[in-house]
Amino acid sequence: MRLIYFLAPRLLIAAITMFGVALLVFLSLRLIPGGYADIVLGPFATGAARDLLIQRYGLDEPIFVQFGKWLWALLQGDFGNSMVTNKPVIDEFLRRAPVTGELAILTLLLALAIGLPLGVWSGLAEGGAGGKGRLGRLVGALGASVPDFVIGSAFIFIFSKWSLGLKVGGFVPLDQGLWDNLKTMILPTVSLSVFAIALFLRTTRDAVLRVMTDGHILAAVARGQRPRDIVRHHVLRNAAIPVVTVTATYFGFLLGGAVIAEVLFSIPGVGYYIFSSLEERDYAVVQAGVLLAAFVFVSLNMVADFAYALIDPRIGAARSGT
Amino acid sequence: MTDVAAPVIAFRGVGVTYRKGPVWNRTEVPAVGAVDLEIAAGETLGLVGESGSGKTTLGRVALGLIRPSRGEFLIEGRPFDPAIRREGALSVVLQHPEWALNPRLRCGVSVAEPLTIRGDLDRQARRQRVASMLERVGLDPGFAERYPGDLSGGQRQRMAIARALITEPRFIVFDEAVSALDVSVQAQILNLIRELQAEHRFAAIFISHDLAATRYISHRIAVMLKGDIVEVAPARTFYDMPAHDYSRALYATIR
Amino acid sequence: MIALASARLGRFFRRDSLGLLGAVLLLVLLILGIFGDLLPLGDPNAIGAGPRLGAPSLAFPLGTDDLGRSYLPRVVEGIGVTFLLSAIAVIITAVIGTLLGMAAGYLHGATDHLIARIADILFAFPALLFGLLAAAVIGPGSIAAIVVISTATIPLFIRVVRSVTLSVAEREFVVAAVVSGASTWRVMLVHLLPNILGAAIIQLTYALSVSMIIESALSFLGLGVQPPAASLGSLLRLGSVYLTIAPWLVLAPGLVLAAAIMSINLLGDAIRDALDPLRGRSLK
Amino acid sequence: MTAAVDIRDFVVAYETGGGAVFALDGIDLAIGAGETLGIVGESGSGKSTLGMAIGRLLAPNARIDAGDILVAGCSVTTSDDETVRRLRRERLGFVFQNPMSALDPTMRIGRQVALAMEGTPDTAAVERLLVRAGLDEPGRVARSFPHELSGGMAQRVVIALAIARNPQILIADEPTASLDASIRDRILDLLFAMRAETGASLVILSHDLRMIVHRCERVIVMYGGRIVEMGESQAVFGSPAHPYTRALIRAAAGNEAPGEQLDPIPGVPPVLRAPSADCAFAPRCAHAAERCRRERPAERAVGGSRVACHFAEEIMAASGTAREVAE
Repeated sequence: MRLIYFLAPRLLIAAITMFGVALLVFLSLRLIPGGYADIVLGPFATGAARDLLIQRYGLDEPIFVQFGKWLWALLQGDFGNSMVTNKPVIDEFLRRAPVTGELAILTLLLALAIGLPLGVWSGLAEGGAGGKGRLGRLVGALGASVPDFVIGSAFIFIFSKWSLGLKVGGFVPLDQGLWDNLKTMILPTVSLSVFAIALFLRTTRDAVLRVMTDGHILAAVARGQRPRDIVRHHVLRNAAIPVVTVTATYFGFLLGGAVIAEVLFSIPGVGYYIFSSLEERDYAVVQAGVLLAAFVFVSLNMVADFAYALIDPRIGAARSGT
Repeated sequence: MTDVAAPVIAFRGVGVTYRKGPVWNRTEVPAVGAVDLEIAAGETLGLVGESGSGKTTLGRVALGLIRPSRGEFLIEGRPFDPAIRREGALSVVLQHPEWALNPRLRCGVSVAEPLTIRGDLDRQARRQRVASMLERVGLDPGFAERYPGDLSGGQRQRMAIARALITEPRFIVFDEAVSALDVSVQAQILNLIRELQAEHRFAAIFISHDLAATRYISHRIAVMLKGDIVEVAPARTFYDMPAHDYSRALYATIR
Repeated sequence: MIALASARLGRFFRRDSLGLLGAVLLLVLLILGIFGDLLPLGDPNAIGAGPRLGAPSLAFPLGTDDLGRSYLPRVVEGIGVTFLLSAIAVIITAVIGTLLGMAAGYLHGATDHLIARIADILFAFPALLFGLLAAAVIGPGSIAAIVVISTATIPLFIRVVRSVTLSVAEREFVVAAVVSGASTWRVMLVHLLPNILGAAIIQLTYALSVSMIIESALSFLGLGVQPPAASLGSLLRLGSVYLTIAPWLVLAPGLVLAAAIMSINLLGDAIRDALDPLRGRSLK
Repeated sequence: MTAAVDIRDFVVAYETGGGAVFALDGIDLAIGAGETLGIVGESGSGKSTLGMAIGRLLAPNARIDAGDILVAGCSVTTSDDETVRRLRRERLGFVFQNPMSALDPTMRIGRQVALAMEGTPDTAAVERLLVRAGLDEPGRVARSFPHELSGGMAQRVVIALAIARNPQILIADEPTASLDASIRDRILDLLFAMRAETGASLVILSHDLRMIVHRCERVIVMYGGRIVEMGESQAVFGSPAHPYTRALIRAAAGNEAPGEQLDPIPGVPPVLRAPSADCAFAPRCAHAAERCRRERPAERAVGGSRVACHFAEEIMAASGTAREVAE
């Protein structure tokens, strides 16, 4: 019952947010230099042909009617056709989604596997005496400072000079052999996850430090509970919420297509597709790509909200009176 | 000793109801039932009751921070409106000394704030007024240059009282004003409030869960239980046998 | 008021070597970035000054690029451009973010919901993808980069400032100000703003580091700073063409960029520990 | 019989941004087995530091400069972490001021209680302990989360957690300060009943002198990190021998007769930058003389109590006429 109280308004908020995103994207395309009409109709359409096309695409209707139709089509999964191939854009996205999905999941798992334990250790060490915790802070700061394309470039340089068994670029789909696929995915994953590890490390460290100042941790220590048990039973769960937030946010970013990693290592993912479409002025793809990424992002945040309510019973509980 | 002039403060059937819960099934929570009270100039009314009794809500109504759902709150016969605040007719002293003053401003500036807002005195006159008020509350005027961080809890609370008095208000709300202070310092502040009231003749409400302190400072005491006033009587009766059995049980705890 | 914070920071840096490292590194880079062209590092635009794609040597400490220009002065110039652009974007973010965050935190009700929804909408756009959209709409360039950076950093700024404002607004001195008739503007500027500056400054340093990453990513994709100007990101882009034969064209700007972001992260951590020390406790 | 807790010449200082602040300035105290001891002191007197030090639960920036604390003959300051941890588990029980912050907000009460008990207790054992703590709907309480309980109920759970392993020493730091007046007495009744039932020593830290005197056999008054007066409750309250104790009684609202003026203690509580070479109360003391500002008063026996004041005899004589305790 409590969850419904909490999630119902969240659902409404997510819908409003998506509506806002769609409106922003719709309007932005209207501001494209040279007029949206010319781009849709192509620069060569002139005179009568142009008027006919304007009629067919309904570009002369009032703007909010166009928006209504566009939105209605969107809701039915029709993201419009590519201006280059004139085929539904959504098909191409669905075809490429698994690739970006794989890269995102691999990166996230690697980042969680390394970032979380290091973050917890660094938070606990900083709590205790001695500077051990400062090492965690240094690693965190270092990792968050090297952009993925710098690491990526360095990898390409190293592995193309002495190809230590890893192929640079040339994506091998999963169904053509796991190991071959992984060989091409390792480099982009690692170059992406350096920043992610630092992000998770710092978030977890701060969350653990904040929990350690709570009264119930002191009470547990006063009861003589083993440090291991205190961490397992009390510290991890109370520190979970900020970590869930950053996981959902960063995973949303990855699912939007890590443009640079895909471009650098020529991984045929969603990001690469949107970037190359921009160069061909295929704005329908750019528009659809941004909408899809935002939609994924908002739904992931919804999942995160749901997780908050599970982790912390206070969230969503009816507030007491005066 | 309280003259029978027109009451400074009057609650006429004041009631407050909070709306709670999500949009589709709003529940109504009555914080204050219906309160009728009057406070004359120079008189302190103690307001005691346990948490959830509605005493703080009533205090917030008196400060205009909450609009009553029912009834009317009058200052010198006039219903409350924001203009009254700018005249400096109203002020408040709250509980936590460490947050009583803006930590980023020098104490003198904070004490002068009500005057600055009223805007009828120039800087020099304000500075002079602050210096004399600091002395009046037992602080060295030099403290005006200090930051709140350098003062003790008792000193900060004295600053808060100086600020509350700087515009010669007609009415002051003390909401748990001494609860966070140590016993030895509490007595200093309670006596200070008594002296200042005798001199400035402001009407006051003294809200507190600390029955002993309230009994000492108040002329009359109203005992609140779940949003209603169960008894109003001179403070003296609370030294031996108050009428209402809830009051009696309450005061038995400090026998 | 500023004296109060800087005294504490000064005392702090003596103890926290990481913070000091960050501060010194940032200072060096800023000096290079701002006064680079005054320093005797060679003329960044002198084409053919040396061999094409020449390796780092005494004459050309960072080697030469594809047009034979000395790479050292170009990288130094790149530092300046990167910092300038990121700083402009972050200042915009800080001003808008602080005002909206304070308004949301203090005014509650419709204003709060409206601002929260605006933040949610902007937050939903992954930075780089929004960059592609912005490049399509207003064309690649510094303006697009600034818009993208601000859009990516404002939502978090609003959320941080809003949550701090919520807690400060409940403090006694704010209630007292309201009771003595202070106008909403006066409460926000005199009482709320000075007390949320600390959290805003911490968030500013993180926004600056995120902004430098986004700016260089956009420039790397050719959507940020356009030639002839060159930020570290654009140098990386131009250099990546010759990655295997002239790696210094990529590694030099890459390392300098990493050093710049690192200095800001370390400085941000140090400032945060100085203003909001999180001393945990040992579980022993 | 060996004392449950033996504290000898104990000194603790805190490292703060503005230099060291001394919280305890030489404490000598023996807490008897099964004794009810009240420690009264205002903020900054060092009573909480003393209470926490018994379990070596001091903040990270605390520094033990001198002296030692022996709990059941085992040194709390020098023993290794594991020994002290077992000490806390088996011998010590702590009750904190704010019950809400002493409970894990994300975990149901039943599970938290089970974790504190010996081995892996079943729900019946958990509910029995909750009933012992005076909670009449143990099943519902066990299933609920901390934020769903009232202040009084939450404090009862904290007390249950403290007595889960029948400790020999119960230490309660301002156990009722954040509760409403009516619940306060019932919680104190519970604490004293638990003590009687388990035979443990009970140490209550509080700023409320009247409550302590009313309930504890022995009382200690602390000021400026030192014990200024220690003795049998009625004696200390009836005829206080230290000027601070006497001033505290006269300053506290509630003791006064109707219309009588309270007698506040002037000045502000001290902040010790170094071990005091004089009497810390001298600046606020009505009886202070030159000697008090030069010579640190030693603790000595005066009329059944132990007092740290050069003029204890004169104070006791003068205070003989102090108000009788209205029983």
